[in-house]
Amino acid sequence: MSDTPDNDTSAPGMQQGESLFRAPPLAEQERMVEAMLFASAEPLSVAEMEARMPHGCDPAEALQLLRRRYEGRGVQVARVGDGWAIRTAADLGFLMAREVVESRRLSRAAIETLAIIAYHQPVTRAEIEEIRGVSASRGTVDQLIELGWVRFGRRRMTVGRPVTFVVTQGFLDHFGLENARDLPGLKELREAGLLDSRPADADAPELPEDDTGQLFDDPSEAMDGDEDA
Amino acid sequence: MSDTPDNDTSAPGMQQGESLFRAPPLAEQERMVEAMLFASAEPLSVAEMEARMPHGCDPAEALQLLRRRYEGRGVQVARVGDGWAIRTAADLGFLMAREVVESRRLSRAAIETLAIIAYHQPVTRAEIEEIRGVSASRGTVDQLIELGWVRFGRRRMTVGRPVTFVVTQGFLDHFGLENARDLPGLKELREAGLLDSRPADADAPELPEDDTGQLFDDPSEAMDGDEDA
Amino acid sequence: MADTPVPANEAEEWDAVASRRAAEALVVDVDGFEGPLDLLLSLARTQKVDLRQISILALTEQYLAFIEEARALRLELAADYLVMAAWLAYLKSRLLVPAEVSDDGPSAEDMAAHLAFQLERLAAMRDCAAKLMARDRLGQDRFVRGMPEATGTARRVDYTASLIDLLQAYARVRTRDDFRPYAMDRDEILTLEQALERLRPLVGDLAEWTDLMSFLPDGWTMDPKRRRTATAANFAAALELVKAGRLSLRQSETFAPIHLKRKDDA
Repeated sequence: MSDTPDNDTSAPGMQQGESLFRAPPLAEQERMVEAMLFASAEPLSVAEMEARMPHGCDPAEALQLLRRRYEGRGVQVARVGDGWAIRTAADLGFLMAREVVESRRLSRAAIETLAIIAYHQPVTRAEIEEIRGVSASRGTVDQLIELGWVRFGRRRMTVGRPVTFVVTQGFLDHFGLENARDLPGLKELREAGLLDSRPADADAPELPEDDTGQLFDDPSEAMDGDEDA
Repeated sequence: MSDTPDNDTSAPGMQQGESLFRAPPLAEQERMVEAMLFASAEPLSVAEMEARMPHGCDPAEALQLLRRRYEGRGVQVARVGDGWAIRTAADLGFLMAREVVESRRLSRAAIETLAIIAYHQPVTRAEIEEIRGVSASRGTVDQLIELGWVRFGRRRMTVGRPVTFVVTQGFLDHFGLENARDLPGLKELREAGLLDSRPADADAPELPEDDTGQLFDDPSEAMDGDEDA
Repeated sequence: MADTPVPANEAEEWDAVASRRAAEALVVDVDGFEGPLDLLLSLARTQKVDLRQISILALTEQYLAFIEEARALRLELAADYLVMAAWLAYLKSRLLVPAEVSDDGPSAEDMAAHLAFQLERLAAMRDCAAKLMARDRLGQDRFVRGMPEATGTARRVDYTASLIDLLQAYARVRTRDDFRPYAMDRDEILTLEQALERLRPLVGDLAEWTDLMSFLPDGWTMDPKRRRTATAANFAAALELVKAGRLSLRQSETFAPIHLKRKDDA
């Protein structure tokens, strides 16, 4: 790559005034091919690469160099149909196993339940239902547990000793939180514009936040403890 | 790390499975790291890589080798906060016209807010507003969170316990920073005192850390204790 | 609000024509300013000096003149511009009048210095923002792998949700009631009879002191209204049971938790 300077002499006009200038050195062309193959979402043909590169480049030759460079490496330059692509070396496929995931969005019921657990943990099923105003289907919490975002907490020491639910480290990791206590309160959500503001909303009494305090035995537990004083 | 083999020679009679085999040679580990980084669009942490590799591997060491190997090439091994990723060299961006992600144009307010969060993190909404001299418009921070550049940090341990904002690994990745300390001009700004809030703020009552512990105690746990006694 | 007319002596000190022209250019733009600090910073730049050497007094004049002009043109100014004008007018008067001895608050010089600091800090953040945006950005100058490898054997479904989804879901749930039309909800009240009926069979095996609050029925502990009525009903029911000689009550001090126990000698 030490020959990049050569290149620079011709650089100012490279993009536009193409044909006036010499083609970049082969090593530089190899870099280009490498970058293109890496970033492209599809295999690239030599013609496609040539069309993108400065005038006078010979991607076919650069490709041969690159191909040789990657011989025996963890990835290979491979022919795919008419084009070329970078692929994992066949013997290292076992490292990729976890890469295969299909993303699906959580249902509304699930995300609401998850939010309630995050904000009110440890929380019992009855409390979740009370807050949501709908009876939670057993499957919803189960799904969250299966996802590794929710786990059982201690049993609540009230009559019937109901199980409680809490969020997991996996939950915190997924949502980029250090601690569930760092989740913003309703007032902060509103200030951040995250609350759907229906007309009545702006003047709605700030009750809900204070009240979260009540949910916990100790008022200082409130997420927005400041208002309790 | 070259002493790992020594280590293993003394281990013929060790536990089971894995440890019977010595870790693959470093060159082989380098291939593995290479393959994993190529395969993933997201940065991978050393721990994630180690978890996928055979027992006894040291991806950190292999990463250093790999990073040197790719110096000056068309793609680079980049450090992104806690993670590592392969990204194309910035000077070859012109080849990738087709890959350009048309990002939503950020408002001036959003860009400024982002800079303030990056340089002052962890920072509260009130502090952002103080610096900009305007109440932050709704949706600004929200937009930055949605872009994956900003997340919630720990609550500030001052009166009111406001939520704070910090920048993410996605932010570092996007702007090509190894970590938040590499922000351009950060040191100069700090020396010029421009990252301080007003001097008076320095004596703002900071609640002792212990205090927070109290707040976060789980009441049901406390109750448990009582009952068990 | 502000002491309005541009005072004679200082105003002479800077070129009236040039400043007027600058002010006009700004007036046209008034919507483009993001608040008074932004406006002040723009005005400060017209002084063509390092922000550290800025004359706050001159800046104050500039700002007040700008506000005057905007008013003359009947431009609508947001309240915070006027608040700033009032504050600057006050600052100006303090800067012009020799310092009074008795004052407890920050001196005029401190206030001016802090304003200068704020301007410098805002300017610095603007520079940083520009530098940040000028970096080689992902998706524009640097690119990620276009074909992340997904050679699939073990296919796994990964449910995703963003933090924003989570926050919005919570806000939705918690504010649902705010929008409900008002109605008298009888089922929001736990009656003494209900509480008594529930409590009576439970106290029989109550050998240990137990917090009254732990007897709130499921579904009556979260919503504060329900919690309140359930607490009251339970307390009243407990008193009834004490009267009937089945229960003892204990409270260590005012507002401390109330504990119940089976009356052993019954």
